[in-house]
Amino acid sequence: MATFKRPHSLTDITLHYCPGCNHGIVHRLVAETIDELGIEGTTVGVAPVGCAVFAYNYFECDMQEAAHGRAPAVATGIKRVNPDNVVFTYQGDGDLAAIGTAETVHAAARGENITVIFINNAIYGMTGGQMAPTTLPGQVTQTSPYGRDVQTQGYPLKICEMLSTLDGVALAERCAVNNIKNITETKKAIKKAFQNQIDKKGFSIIEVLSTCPTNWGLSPVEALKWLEENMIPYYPLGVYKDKDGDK
Amino acid sequence: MEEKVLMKGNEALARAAIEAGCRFFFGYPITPQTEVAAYMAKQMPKIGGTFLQAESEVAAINMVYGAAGAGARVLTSSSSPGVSLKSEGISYIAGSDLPCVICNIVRGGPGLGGIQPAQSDYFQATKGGGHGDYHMIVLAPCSVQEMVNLVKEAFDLADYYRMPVMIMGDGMLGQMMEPVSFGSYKSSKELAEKTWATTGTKLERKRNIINSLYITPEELEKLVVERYKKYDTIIESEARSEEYMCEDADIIIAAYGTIARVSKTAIKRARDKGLKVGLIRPITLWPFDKKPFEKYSEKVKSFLTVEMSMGQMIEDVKLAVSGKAPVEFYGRTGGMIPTPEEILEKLENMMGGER
Amino acid sequence: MKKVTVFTGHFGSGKTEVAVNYAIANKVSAICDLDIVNPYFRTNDAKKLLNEKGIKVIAPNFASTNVDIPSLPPDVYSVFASCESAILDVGGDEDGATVLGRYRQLFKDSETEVFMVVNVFRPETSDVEGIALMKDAIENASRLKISGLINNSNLLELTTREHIERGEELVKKACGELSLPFIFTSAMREYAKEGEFPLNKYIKMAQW
Amino acid sequence: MATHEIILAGFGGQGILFAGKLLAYCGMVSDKELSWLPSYGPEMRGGTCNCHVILSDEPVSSPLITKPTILFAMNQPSLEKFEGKVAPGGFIIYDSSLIASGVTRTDVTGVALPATQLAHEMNESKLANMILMGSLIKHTGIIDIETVKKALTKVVPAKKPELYDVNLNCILKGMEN
Repeated sequence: MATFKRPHSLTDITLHYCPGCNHGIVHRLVAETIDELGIEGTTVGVAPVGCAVFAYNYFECDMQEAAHGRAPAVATGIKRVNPDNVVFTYQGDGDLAAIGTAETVHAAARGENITVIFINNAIYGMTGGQMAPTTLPGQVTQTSPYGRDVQTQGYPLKICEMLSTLDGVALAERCAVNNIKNITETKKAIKKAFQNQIDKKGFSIIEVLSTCPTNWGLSPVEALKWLEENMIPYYPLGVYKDKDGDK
Repeated sequence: MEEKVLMKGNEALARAAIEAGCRFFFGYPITPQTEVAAYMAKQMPKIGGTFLQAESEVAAINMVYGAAGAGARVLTSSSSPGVSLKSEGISYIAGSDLPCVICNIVRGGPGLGGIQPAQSDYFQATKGGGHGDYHMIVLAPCSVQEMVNLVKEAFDLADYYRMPVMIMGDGMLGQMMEPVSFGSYKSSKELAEKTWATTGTKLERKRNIINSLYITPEELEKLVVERYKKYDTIIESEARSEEYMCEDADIIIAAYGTIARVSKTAIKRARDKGLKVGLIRPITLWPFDKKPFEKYSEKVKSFLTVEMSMGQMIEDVKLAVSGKAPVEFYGRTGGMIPTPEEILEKLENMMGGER
Repeated sequence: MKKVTVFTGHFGSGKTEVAVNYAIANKVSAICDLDIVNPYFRTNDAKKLLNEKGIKVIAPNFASTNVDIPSLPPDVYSVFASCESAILDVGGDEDGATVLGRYRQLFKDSETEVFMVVNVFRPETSDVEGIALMKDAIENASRLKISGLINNSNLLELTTREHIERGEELVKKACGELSLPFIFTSAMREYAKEGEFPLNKYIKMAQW
Repeated sequence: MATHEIILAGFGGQGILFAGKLLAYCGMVSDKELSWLPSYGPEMRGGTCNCHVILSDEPVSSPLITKPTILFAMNQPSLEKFEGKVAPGGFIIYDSSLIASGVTRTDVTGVALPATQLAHEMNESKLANMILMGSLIKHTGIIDIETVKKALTKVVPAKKPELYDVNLNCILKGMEN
């Protein structure tokens, strides 16, 4: 009989995330994947700068903390030294899609055989709710107090769409954890992204649309609704590239 | 006798790194150190090593951080503007106590400056560059042979003290050829196994975390203070310099790297004219070897610091001399190289001024 | 019915000092530091004292540490669930007030007062118009209505009675135009007159 | 051997660095102290190009030459730039096919050789540098031909051994003049 318990690859440390934040769910999915693939002893994770800066405390495997945006470069270094290790980065939208865009794009272009878990919540959480590269047009944040004006502040980056054009990318998939069905899909995607690495297929990125109730100023339930009504239409879920798959 | 080969400073640097067991090189092209990357690109694949041309210096140094964290001997090389970009990563490497070797084949600055040789990154290398309280060992070879020896030693120092070590040369040293032999260096240090590396736990040990973030100021202060105790040990045991004709000298020149050699030519000419001039050549720029300056500061009439900069090392010379003798300066900058004649003229002026 | 008192205002208005003093004077059961905007000068800095007075302090997970992550602990919900009376001290401006939005439903079951602390010597709230704009912005972000204004006008150690009175005059005028009750004038104990809310200095200007 | 401080100078593409390397290897194979310092950067491409070679019995101090004992000049600007810097009693050899003016100083020895013209006649238009080198060796005697032969095996790419004979022939040709 299946029992609900903490994945072995998740440490017994209470997560610091705000109630209603999706980081916790994604952490769990990553840890379950590591357990199920039996790779805890060979996995090395790279933590970002952002709300997930303490991710190194939560995964029961070797971890390195990276400077803001540099996780794919750090992961590249780790992976090149021990190619049989499974190396993943866990990054937010500011880290991956603003300050670390170059590292992300070039790790993808090199087909670096790593797994990238990308949390997109359309806002900077760590510094208290500023505009992110993924902030939606019109969205109010601390640094877009009149709503993101695309005339002056430009358009959001659609990372999966962008990276899907690169030959080095094995898998680019966008998911969400807003309901049970999507959580199941996300789990499958994350597992595939790790399996790809074991099979030496190249760069895999799973973008997970996530909520930030605290900085959005919404209750956790309202935040899920906001994500469904605003983020998913702008960032459609699905597989953008699967080198060896159906698409 | 050891077989000698004729090599450029940059090539010799690269080969020495490989001989020291470095199998990972991450870099980004910049003149005048391009031969290092070119050499690595050719040689690494042949020996199962990794050469990776990164998308930027920023990425390259972070690859170094990752690879060093994973336990490898790793090298990156660049020139001044590139080292500015790497400074962020160097601070993280220092803050995470990781070993690696960084080469700076210095060119003229600030900004894009120029590609001719310079020593104007002395402050950047020895006083900071990146943010926070940290140091790295900085080694300044003056010949291609010394480049080879110091590069090999740099990897041992880095591993032994778990910190970044910089090799600081200039465009002249990188581009010149001299005969070198490779077998002469032997490590005197016993190196511990890298049990802290992120190699995967294999379910045999507790997880390793490499990090430079600390939640409380008390915790951070404690770690930094401990790191400074290590720096004290390094200052005590690793500061090194060469003395040349100092015993009877009235004036002692302080110069490092290639300019120390130009100064030696000036000293020979000065001696031919009856001027008693000597040289102290710092080999480690950090830690700066104060002892010879202390030793001679009461014997000499004055010191002369010669640099390819507007005067950077002179501050350390003055601190070492501690007011016991005047310290004068002669320098050229922007890629200009002081000639022996210019240095000699300065020496004659100094002596003349006294008569 | 739970009683929840929220302190908002322009950053630098002194709302944290007022909130902490208010908590102690009114012997509330809990004070909640909800400042996710600025990691400095926060309620949590007075935690030891507040605890001694029997007041529970709830603060962001990394408040008063080296780390600036505005992550909120689940205990915040206890304010609405189990505390008799509580104070919420939020960050400055509408940016700081945004966080209140996530607790919106919970306020419905509480007797909630939302005070806006005003220091007329802060540039953005130096006239009635500025105060009105700040009020609107905070209400928008928090989705709560301001229920009264507090005059906390001061120039730190340069404060004189004249400053306090000039502030009171302006804040009262704003109250009139905005149809809001004037709650009180607060001032450091050495300046406070009868009928004003006297403040003790609990929030240190850090060690520096 | 005393100390020879040799500046080789010309246009990029004339084989100045190669000629310098040959001299450096001559020092290598005869166990001399030496240094080889090129001018580098933009001036390497198309413009003037020069290279400093020091051969000595003593360790080389400054690799940078300010008073050459020997100048090897393959174009007009090079002769103009360096003639005045040659140490009194020094030696200048230059390619008179490309340099019209000649050496004006009287306290140095000047030797003119139409190296480019000779190279054309031999159908080796790119090897004027080796012809001039042959002449330099003959007139200065700083190295002997056996040393040159040994050094040449080191500078000629291993993949193109046929170049050894071609280069050597040009050096020998230069030694006749």
